[in-house]
Amino acid sequence: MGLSDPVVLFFLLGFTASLLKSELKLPASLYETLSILLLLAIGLKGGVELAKQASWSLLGQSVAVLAMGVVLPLLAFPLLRVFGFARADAASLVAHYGSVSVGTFAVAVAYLAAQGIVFEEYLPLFVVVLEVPAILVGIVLAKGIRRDTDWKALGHELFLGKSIVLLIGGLLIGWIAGPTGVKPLEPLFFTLFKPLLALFLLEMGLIAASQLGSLKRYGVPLVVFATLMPLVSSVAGAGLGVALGLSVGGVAMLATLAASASYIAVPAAMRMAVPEANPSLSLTASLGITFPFNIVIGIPLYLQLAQWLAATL
Amino acid sequence: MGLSDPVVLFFLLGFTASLLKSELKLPASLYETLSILLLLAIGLKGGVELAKQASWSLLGQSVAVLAMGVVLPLLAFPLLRVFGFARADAASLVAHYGSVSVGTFAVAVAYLAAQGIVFEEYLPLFVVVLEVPAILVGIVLAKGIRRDTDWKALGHELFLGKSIVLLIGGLLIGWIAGPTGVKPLEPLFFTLFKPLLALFLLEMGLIAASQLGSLKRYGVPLVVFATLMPLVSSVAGAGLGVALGLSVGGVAMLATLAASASYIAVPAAMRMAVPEANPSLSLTASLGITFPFNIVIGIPLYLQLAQWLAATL
Amino acid sequence: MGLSDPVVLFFLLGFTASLLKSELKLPASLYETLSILLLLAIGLKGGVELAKQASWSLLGQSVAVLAMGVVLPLLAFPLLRVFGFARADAASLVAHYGSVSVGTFAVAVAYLAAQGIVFEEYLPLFVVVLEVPAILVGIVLAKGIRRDTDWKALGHELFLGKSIVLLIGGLLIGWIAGPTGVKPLEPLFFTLFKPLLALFLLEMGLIAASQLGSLKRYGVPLVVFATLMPLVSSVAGAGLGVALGLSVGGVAMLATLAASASYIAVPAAMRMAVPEANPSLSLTASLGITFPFNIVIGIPLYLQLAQWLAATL
Amino acid sequence: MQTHQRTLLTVICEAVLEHKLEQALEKLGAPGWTIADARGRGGRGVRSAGWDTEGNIRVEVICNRELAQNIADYLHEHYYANFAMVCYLSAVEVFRADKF
Amino acid sequence: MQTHQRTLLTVICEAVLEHKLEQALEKLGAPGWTIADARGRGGRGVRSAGWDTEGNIRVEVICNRELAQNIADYLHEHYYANFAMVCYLSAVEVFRADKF
Amino acid sequence: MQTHQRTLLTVICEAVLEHKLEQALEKLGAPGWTIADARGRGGRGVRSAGWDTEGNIRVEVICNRELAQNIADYLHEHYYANFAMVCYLSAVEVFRADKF
Ligand SMILES: Nc1ncnc2c1ncn2[C@@H]1O[C@H](COP(=O)(O)O)[C@@H](O)[C@H]1O
Ligand SMILES: Nc1ncnc2c1ncn2[C@@H]1O[C@H](COP(=O)(O)O)[C@@H](O)[C@H]1O
Ligand SMILES: Nc1ncnc2c1ncn2[C@@H]1O[C@H](COP(=O)(O)O)[C@@H](O)[C@H]1O
Ligand code: NA
Ligand code: NA
Ligand code: NA
Repeated sequence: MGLSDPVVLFFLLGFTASLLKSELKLPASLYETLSILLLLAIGLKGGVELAKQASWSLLGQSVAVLAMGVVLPLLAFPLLRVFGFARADAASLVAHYGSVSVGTFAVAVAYLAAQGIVFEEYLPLFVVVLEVPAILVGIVLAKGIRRDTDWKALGHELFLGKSIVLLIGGLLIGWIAGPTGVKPLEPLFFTLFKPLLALFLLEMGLIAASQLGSLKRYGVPLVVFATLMPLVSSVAGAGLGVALGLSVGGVAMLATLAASASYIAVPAAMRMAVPEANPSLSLTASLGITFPFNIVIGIPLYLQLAQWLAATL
Repeated sequence: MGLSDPVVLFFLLGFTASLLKSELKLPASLYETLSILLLLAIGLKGGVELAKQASWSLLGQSVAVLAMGVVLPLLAFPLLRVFGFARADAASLVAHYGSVSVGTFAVAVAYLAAQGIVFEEYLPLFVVVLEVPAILVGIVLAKGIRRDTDWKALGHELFLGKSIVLLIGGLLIGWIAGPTGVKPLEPLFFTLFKPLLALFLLEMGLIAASQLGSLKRYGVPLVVFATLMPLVSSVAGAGLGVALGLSVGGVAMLATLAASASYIAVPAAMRMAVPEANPSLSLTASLGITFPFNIVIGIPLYLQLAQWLAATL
Repeated sequence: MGLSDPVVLFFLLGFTASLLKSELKLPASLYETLSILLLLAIGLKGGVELAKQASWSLLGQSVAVLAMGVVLPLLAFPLLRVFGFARADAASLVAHYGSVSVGTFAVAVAYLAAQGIVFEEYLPLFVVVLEVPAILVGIVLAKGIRRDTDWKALGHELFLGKSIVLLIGGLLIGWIAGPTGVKPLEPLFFTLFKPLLALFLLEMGLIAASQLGSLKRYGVPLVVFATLMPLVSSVAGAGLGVALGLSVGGVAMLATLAASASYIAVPAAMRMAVPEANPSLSLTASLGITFPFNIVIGIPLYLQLAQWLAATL
Repeated sequence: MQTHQRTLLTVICEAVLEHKLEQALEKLGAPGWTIADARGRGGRGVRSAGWDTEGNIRVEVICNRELAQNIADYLHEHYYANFAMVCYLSAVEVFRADKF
Repeated sequence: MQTHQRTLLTVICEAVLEHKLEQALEKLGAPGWTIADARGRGGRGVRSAGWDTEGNIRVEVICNRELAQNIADYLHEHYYANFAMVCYLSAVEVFRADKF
Repeated sequence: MQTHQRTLLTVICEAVLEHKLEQALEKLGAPGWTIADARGRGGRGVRSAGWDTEGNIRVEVICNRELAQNIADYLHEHYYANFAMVCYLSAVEVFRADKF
């Protein structure tokens, strides 16, 4: 279990403090700073790896991962409609779950490192690849391919949003500067990665618990969706990982990516593109349920799944 | 003298800049971030130690320290009344001085480290123990045990305030994760402890000097109290330390804790619980006089006291 | 070329993101924090060196550097007037260019370190020396030595502004604490110097590009000035460096200092002292053109100049 | 769209009161409120927002005249003696009568 | 100095609308505007500014009565259904008639 | 509680003027003031608060009509030519006549 890892403990501290209505609060700019640093760190790490081994096979893998980011939301949407969610709300939910959570990815990185399990270092590339497609799927599901959608503004929103720019920017910098160029940056982006992640999770705990307030408004169907969807997606992710020939660590990471739900890029994009969707519904699910679930229970589970697959196949 | 230690120099830089009316200002969120990091660092350090040696004797020591936190304000209160302070103001003042200043504790940690003097690593526990009791004493002194005090709200305020949650949270995380679990967090919380403390003291210098403006309004009695009280308390703290069988470093630390006056948790709590007390009076004393006094003169003095006691007894 | 150094890449990332109208934004307090850390780091480094080798010859060098800070603006002013700039605008521009940019200095520090080229460690002293004189020259050029200038308020503004206080404060702390005293501060101020600089440049890129919007309003003369002035100044700086007997690295640094234009201290001072000058004009020049020019093209050029001078003379 | 007369109550007070004020507004039936951070100077000295508990907040409540009076009375009674605080009323026109 | 009657339109809405609002104000011909960050509670729940997209902004536009009405109508039509938003008008006196 | 008519002077201007403004308000006898950070656009361009000296402040002074006029006149005379600045007046009701 990951429960005794200090980063998870920081999350639980924030979560508990918020449930107890403590007045503990992190300055908004600290949270922003931490998320900028995590995004850059993940991008840089991936970029350094690309500098070592960019290849056609990697491009092929990326296309396959991208396809997963399109297919999963398409499958989940009709199910949500059956469960009675409004069209816009269902579309918004699947956009959140088809995309990824960088925070969850970072916790998985720290978890595997603590377990001494390596994974393909280029996996941050897949974070980038998975970020956007589900949002597009969600918008089309909500509105159809309508003429009155301002696709230009939307494309701008999607590809020039904060997280994508930092991830891709970090990737490119890591790629161009290469391992030796990035070396002097390591004290901040690599050595301090875990403690900064711990602080980030403290804030995430505070926020996640504050989302629970709206939980009873949405009831059981949302809780079911927010715990089943990551489990199902993780199996899809793990399957794809095995099919792509990833290592055990790589399979666990791809399962985690698939299981994670966005709470930064997607909410902002959907708010503008599909304003009739209830933003609080998706955020409650992804931030209030799925994020804690993945951090505390999911990630260790996905690793076991990967190990079991490796042992079985 | 500690005067040439760089953290003290940072304090003096801020103090001087503020006296000269420089426009130097640290962003509010930096100050908040630094205080969060210091609180967590101190908590973590204590928690790791608890993981190694939690014991019944430690519990006994904690009770003794707690008793000191109750007795000192009770003794100081009548004295202040004699000096002409209003009931509410006197009560608020003794609450500030019976509680502790985490910033002062951190400077003492850095000072002893620079001198190569060790102390019982579980001392952060006493920071936690001393934080709250004096506030309760202060409230009772101000209002009596009145029916209209909302003790529930008050308890909430006291035990779920920012500093207590971070200190106890850090303690618990350190305790659960243990020395190896906390290791990856060290680059932030331990390696950067002193430079972050230096920045923190830069801001404290700016704030402390800005409190001096209201000094002439309150005059000599306040200055006398704010320098004598820490001296007297330090002797009590040192005495208790010797009685508990602490090392020289431990005695110096307990003397420092006793001598220090709160300027974060207590002002906020007293503002709500005893609003008729003048908040500026207590803050001028604890932040404008006692904090600089302890940082620059007190801590080296308390160490000498501890060394003298060790040599004498 | 410095183009593949990661800190320059961070600058280009910010610059590009801003040109593409990405919504990437760093929290204002992060930028403030970073500039505080850079100023302190540069001051501390210089101060530690002063502790080792303060001397009369150093004082003589400082006076010569100060003279350069007075003479360069005086020479540039009539030229700008000929080119049709209003009196106040021309005065404000030369004040910006006669003073220095700490960000540019920091990039040069990182660039020389990456090239393995050493320089006289006391060069931060010249940053301090060059900061103020050009502002005074600019004010006198704008207003004459008029009776109604509030020189007292002005002196206060100049010598107690944020950057000067942090630079001088850092210098003094480094000087007093000396190499061993400063050692525990190194993890923040020295080890993290380059990654923090990278973040700082990310923000500078965002800001620099946002200045370009006003470029077309001011047209070609401003662009010409903002690229020629640093080149001419760098030759003057390099010449002085050679005359003072500095090493190749020292000559390159002094050339960089001469070539750099202030965008922090001077804008603030000129806004109050010469409010009739258009603040956007100077900022567009120094921040939108000269800063990127120096970072990307200038610094490598100034090093080559220094190497060529060393080989030739 | 047609407009309707309402009263805007503005309260400027110590930031430390934010939570209590919200509870009071809820209790007294305010239809909503808006809060922003501020600093200032008044009869009770400079409040520079430079230090934790030292800032002000500026609270706005749009409601009917009577409720605005009630809230102001309540605040004066409970907080005016011990806290830095200023209240004032002004006339505004809103677009949805049912909302305020 | 002489004063002139104008109308002050105040809009309190989700921070995420800032950019769109500015575009609308520009399009509709507002002579200027002022924006500040805020938080609050209204018919559409608490907006605590604690999380990225969760804050409010408070926008002020000084202009003539007709334009203020136009802007308010435009905002109601485009955003009121799906976004937390409140608009109100008040009477102000300005010093430069040509500026507003 | 009874209310009394006063004037609210609101000034929106460059943040760099804060200190000077406070000195002027003190000199002219303002009974108090409230300041908040803001951003905006006006005749002198966009002021986005993205860069050090680039933000606005929003200053409010409650006082009698005459003093409000005086302050506005003073500000126009001293700062209007060279700084981004807007002033306006509105009518408010206060609760303590002696305070303002
Ligand atoms: N005349 C005034 N005009 C505007 N704001 C005021 C005025 N007087 C007081 N304030 C604000 O109200 C707060 C509390 O006022 P006081 O209780 O008088 O100290 C001050 O810190 C100011 O922010
Ligand atoms: N009666 C009110 N008085 C002041 N502000 C309000 C009021 N009602 C709503 N607001 C503000 O307008 C925002 C949006 O309101 P709503 O659309 O009703 O949720 C809220 O978050 C508040 O900041
Ligand atoms: N019509 C207006 N309505 C509201 N605020 C305005 C208006 N015009 C200007 N402002 C504000 O006043 C500041 C200075 O205005 P200006 O001097 O016209 O550039 C702007 O940056 C805005 O924040
Ligand atoms: Na996913
Ligand atoms: Na104490
Ligand atoms: Na220069």
